[in-house]
Amino acid sequence: PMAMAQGNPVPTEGGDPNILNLPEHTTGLGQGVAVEGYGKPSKFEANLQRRQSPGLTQTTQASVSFAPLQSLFGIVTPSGLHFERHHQGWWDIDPSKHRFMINGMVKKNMVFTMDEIMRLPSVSRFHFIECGANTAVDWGNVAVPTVQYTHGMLSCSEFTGVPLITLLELAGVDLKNGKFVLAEGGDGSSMTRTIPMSLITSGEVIVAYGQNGEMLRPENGYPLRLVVPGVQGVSWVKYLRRVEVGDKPYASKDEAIHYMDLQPGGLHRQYTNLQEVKSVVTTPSGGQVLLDKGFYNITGLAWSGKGKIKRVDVSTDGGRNWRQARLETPVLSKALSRFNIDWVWDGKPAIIQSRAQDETGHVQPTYQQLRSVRGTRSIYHNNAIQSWLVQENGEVKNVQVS
Amino acid sequence: PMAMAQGNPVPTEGGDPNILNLPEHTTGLGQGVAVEGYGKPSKFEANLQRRQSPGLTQTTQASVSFAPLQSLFGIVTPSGLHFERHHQGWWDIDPSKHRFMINGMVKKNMVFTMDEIMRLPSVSRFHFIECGANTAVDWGNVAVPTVQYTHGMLSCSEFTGVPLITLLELAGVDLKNGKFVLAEGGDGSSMTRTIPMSLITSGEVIVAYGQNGEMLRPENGYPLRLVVPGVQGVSWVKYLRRVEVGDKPYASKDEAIHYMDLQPGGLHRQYTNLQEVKSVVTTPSGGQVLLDKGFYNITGLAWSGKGKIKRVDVSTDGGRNWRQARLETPVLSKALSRFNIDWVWDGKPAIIQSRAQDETGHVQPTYQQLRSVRGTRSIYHNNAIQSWLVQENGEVKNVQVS
Amino acid sequence: AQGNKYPGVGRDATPKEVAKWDIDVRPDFKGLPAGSGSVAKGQEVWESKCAHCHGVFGESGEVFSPLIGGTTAEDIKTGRVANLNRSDYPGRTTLMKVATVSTLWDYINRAMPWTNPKSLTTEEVYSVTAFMLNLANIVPDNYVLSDKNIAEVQARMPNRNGMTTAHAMWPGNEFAGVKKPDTANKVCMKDCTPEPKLASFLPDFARNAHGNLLEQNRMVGAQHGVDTTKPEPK
Amino acid sequence: AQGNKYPGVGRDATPKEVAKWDIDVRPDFKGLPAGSGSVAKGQEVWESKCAHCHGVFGESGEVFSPLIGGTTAEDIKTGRVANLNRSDYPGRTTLMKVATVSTLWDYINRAMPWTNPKSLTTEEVYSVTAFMLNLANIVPDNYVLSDKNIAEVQARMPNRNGMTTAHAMWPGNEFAGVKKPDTANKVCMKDCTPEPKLASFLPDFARNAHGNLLEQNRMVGAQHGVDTTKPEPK
Ligand code: HEC
Ligand code: HEC
Ligand SMILES: [Ca+2]
Ligand SMILES: [Ca+2]
Ligand SMILES: [Ca+2]
Ligand SMILES: [Ca+2]
Ligand SMILES: [Ca+2]
Ligand SMILES: [Ca+2]
Ligand SMILES: [Co+2]
Ligand SMILES: [Co+2]
Repeated sequence: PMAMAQGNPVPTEGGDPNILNLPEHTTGLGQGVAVEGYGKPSKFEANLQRRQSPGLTQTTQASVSFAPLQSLFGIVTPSGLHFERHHQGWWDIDPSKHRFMINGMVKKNMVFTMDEIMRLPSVSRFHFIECGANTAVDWGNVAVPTVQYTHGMLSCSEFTGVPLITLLELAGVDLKNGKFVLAEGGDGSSMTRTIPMSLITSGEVIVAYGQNGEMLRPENGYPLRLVVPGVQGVSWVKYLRRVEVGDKPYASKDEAIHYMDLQPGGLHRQYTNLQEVKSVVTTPSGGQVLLDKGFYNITGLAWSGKGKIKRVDVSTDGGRNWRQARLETPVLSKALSRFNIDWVWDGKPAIIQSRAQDETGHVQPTYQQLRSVRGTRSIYHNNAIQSWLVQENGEVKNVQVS
Repeated sequence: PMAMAQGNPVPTEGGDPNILNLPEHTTGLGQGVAVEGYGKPSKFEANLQRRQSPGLTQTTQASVSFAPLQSLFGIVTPSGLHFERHHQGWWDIDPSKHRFMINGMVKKNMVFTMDEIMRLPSVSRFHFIECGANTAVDWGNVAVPTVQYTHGMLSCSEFTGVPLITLLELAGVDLKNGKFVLAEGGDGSSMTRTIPMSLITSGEVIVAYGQNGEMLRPENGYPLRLVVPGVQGVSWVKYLRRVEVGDKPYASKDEAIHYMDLQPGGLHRQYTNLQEVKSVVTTPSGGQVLLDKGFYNITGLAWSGKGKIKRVDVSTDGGRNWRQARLETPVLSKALSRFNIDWVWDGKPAIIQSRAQDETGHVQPTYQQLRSVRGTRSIYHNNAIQSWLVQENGEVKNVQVS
Repeated sequence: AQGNKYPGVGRDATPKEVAKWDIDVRPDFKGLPAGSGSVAKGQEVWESKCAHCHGVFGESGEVFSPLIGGTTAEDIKTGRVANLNRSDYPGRTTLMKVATVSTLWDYINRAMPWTNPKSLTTEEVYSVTAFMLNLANIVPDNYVLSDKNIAEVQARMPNRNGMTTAHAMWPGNEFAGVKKPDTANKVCMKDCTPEPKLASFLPDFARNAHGNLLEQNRMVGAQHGVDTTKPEPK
Repeated sequence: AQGNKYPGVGRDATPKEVAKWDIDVRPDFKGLPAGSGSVAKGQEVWESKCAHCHGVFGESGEVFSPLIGGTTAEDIKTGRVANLNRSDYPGRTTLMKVATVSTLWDYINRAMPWTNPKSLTTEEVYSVTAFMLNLANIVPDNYVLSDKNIAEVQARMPNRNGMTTAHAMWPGNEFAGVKKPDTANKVCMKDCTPEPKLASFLPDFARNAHGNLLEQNRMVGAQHGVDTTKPEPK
């Protein structure tokens, strides 16, 4: 099984040719600065792409592409690999022509240019965004092979923008009666979602233009999107053109037909917006192969829509015994946290799991626990503990245990 | 002077045509997911480029390109806009052929593949990197117009890799006698720099492969570079091929001919590696124009090679009076911190400055204070307070005050 | 009042501007423009502008999941779609799920036809909505839907009683939800479960269904991607 | 000893491998290979492989700053380059700054010629180093530099006493540096200075010297870039 063992054998001929024969880059002159005014990854990184899951949707514009979590590090998602979810396709909008409107239960309806929004007091914060349908395909059974397809509707960025409450106060918002805010996009779908006023007054909801130091990417809502920390991605309305303050929720298409949770008995839970505590091991993970026995660093991501991650435990025996993982700093509220833990693989089958706990004390559930309340026919908000089987031949597979 | 006032006039014809005439992106179908497997910025962001400073160097391969700080947000530098500094050009190295060697005062000299390094316990941390020559051109007098050219040899990323001490311990390092580590690159210059063992044993120095979630960019040392938090960029050896443990410093070309600080009297300070506390306002900044009186958010960056930023104060009257700015979270050790502060511009001339203090209590100096010790002929380590003059016509200029 | 805090930033919206963009329709029909449309007219709209994607009877799954089907006369009485409780029922149509007729009106008005959103007249939206309701046997063939009678239609929506906000997953305090999360796993560290058994995994024939996984992992790293074009080495 | 902690990771380097990569030369000449080279041979190397970039006398500033010049016989005696203390002296050559001859040997050996690094033989490195030292009058025309006599040369380096580590900017405790930073600015908040005067700014003719700054700022934002192709509006 170890036929593919790692390429660092003790040399027989006096040494590794990669050392003894100096490569071109050691004996020549390289390329100049600003050859790429905006640089790109190495050509050897071409395997890292966001990808569609075959057969998941019938069109590409009402669809999703998944981030390659199996090959990512730390907590920042490279903007070029940020997952995508569009309902009516994406656009590259001229920001000088984009307008933002506030209306409804405010003293005065208002209009802003991008220039003006960018003059207001801004905040910069790291937050994860996860589609409510992330890990949906595995609600019932194992359906896809890799963490890209099981958990890849997940990304984390540093967002910069203006707290929505700043803009609402500028318009003279009626905080006594205004309990729900409708956010509306400027694309074809003009995505609409209801946002709780209590989350807005906390200052957490941001009208964002910046992402990872630069502007939002077109696929992620350039030039303006709502950032609703802890809440499923569909509420992070892209190409944001308008917010309306009201006294009742709006039951828009994506909160009255989708993004609802079907419970045993046939009732739907509506307005299930929160992304509860969750984690996943990203390496080793499904579709990978360990080339050798010996030492490995198990690493993964943990997050919670309710605040900071408090701890992550890792099991290599399918959940019988657990060890506490190291959390990388910073551990931020409603952001991804990166965990690492040592592991020596003895070459025998192993089932790797991670289990996160957030600062509210909530512990990520097993599939059994989750299904005992919500059944198996829900689509959204699957935050169950993920299992990866490491086989004797080194191959890692997506499995569920009982 | 306000002829160029901002484009949001109260409409006379019933409304803004950008609102009344629905744009194509509101009435059509957009592009599909994964059209770009690896996405890029909006075409409207083309002005953001890393750039050379005209006349600064005679070649492009022993040169520098500057990051466009005037248009960036938060603390993460987009990897495509990370500043560049090459001594013999950059390369895109095949990572499967790259090797890392440890020799010198260790029990056994060792060789590692990338596969193997990536199996070891890893850490992910945000750190700034600043070239020791950043702001060099302004040591004597104002020489360049914008913050891109004054401060743009500065970037901040989340780095992932293995603490160097882990690797050295694996090789059985002699910590009693080994006081200096030579780091050596694999490019044509095979850049060599002496690293203090005391910084390595602190666990802070990282043999890094990850940058902002993906691999290092070729321009930044793909597939392996040293990360030496708080220390000038030249020590962050790119294309890292070897470290050697020794009992004496190495006086390599870039620590015995350059990156030394010429003091009044003609003596050079050697091994001046630390980047001391520094800050700069990024907007408004030189080369920009304010289009209108009224409210503005002054924003900028602060950092220190000695730890966390404790506070940042901002003056709009050339340093007479100061107000404390808000620091965005997270505030991390040896990373950039983003600050923001409110300002209402009354249309009169104003001189904007920022002044940072780090957790050791050290306060960023004025030009007068710095020059009174180090004179005006040093090249490196200019951390003086920067002044931007906002003129009545709205133009912002790089100035120095007395 | 707060205007002075940020001088120079923003301006009042004009009534025309608000009218142009404020198109949302709420469950209580706030925002619904006056107007009407018949099932017959709706059929014309449907067949010329909708049917090629959604099917003549709203049954097509070729472009998106089916809109119509799975609801019964009994459901219209109870306001609960019985098929949602059948785990063997294949798929869930739009009409099985939606509780609020406003949702249909609002969404068709803002987003359909998919390639040409916001192109329908108010009458067309009323009528095509009426036609869809007719396909689902909620309104009769000769119905004319309008802002006057839409509340009556709401009272016949098959799944109108099918929603609950009694859960812990609304991130605010606006609904009388519950506070306690659904699950209460414990931080157990030792001998937490019996020997685990594999309950679900991908069948062998799906090995390469997502493309060659070797090409979906970095070429270096602690683990490489599995070459799924080859059978698994035993 | 620690090897067991990370089984399977890394292997011993072979002597050949270490020899190939361990090329650094320290100020105490640790790492310097045995060998020698004459000034005369060095001149040949210089003129065929170096002079077109650095100039026949190492004086060229066309590709990089000049290597040779600015040092005197007096400096060789004192070990301090006097011109470094003259603020009117134009530029600082390599030989004015470098204190350690090992630095030259090491760097030429690893990185020069620039387009063809690591192509020189050990003899070529000795000889071209000798030639450069001769250009700077540190060694006589008939000198043969070798691992045996290089310490004597070190004792004649013009700026050998020109370095200090007595500063607070080494981020470790390996040198007997100082702890206190150079400056001690205070967090003063009110009336800290007299009215500031402008002491330095860019001259008008440099307005467009870095290109049009309008095109170097985002097209939207609180501030836009100044159009530097036009004269400043008064
Ligand atoms: C070119 C294809 C196309 C045409 C034409 C089209 N639709 Fe759609 N329709 C879609 C797609 C795709 C979606 C799903 C969009 C999404 O995922 O947000 C959809 C969604 C819907 C929905 C919401 C269904 C749900 O469960 O979310 C309704 C209602 C609807 N269409 C009605 C109509 C009507 C009425 C027309 C004609 C006036 C029409 N459609 C024309 C493609 C089309
Ligand atoms: C094609 C141009 C070119 C050739 C040929 C060349 N050099 Fe250089 N040399 C450079 C450049 C450019 C630098 C600066 C590199 C840097 O910035 O790190 C340099 C730097 C140096 C330095 C260090 C100077 C300093 O102050 O940092 C020395 C010494 C040197 N060269 C010697 C030589 C010798 C000896 C040869 C021939 C054997 C040679 N060079 C051939 C371009 C050249
Ligand atoms: Ca979503
Ligand atoms: Ca540098
Ligand atoms: Ca204005
Ligand atoms: Ca409305
Ligand atoms: Ca091995
Ligand atoms: Ca050595
Ligand atoms: Co490999
Ligand atoms: Co503008």
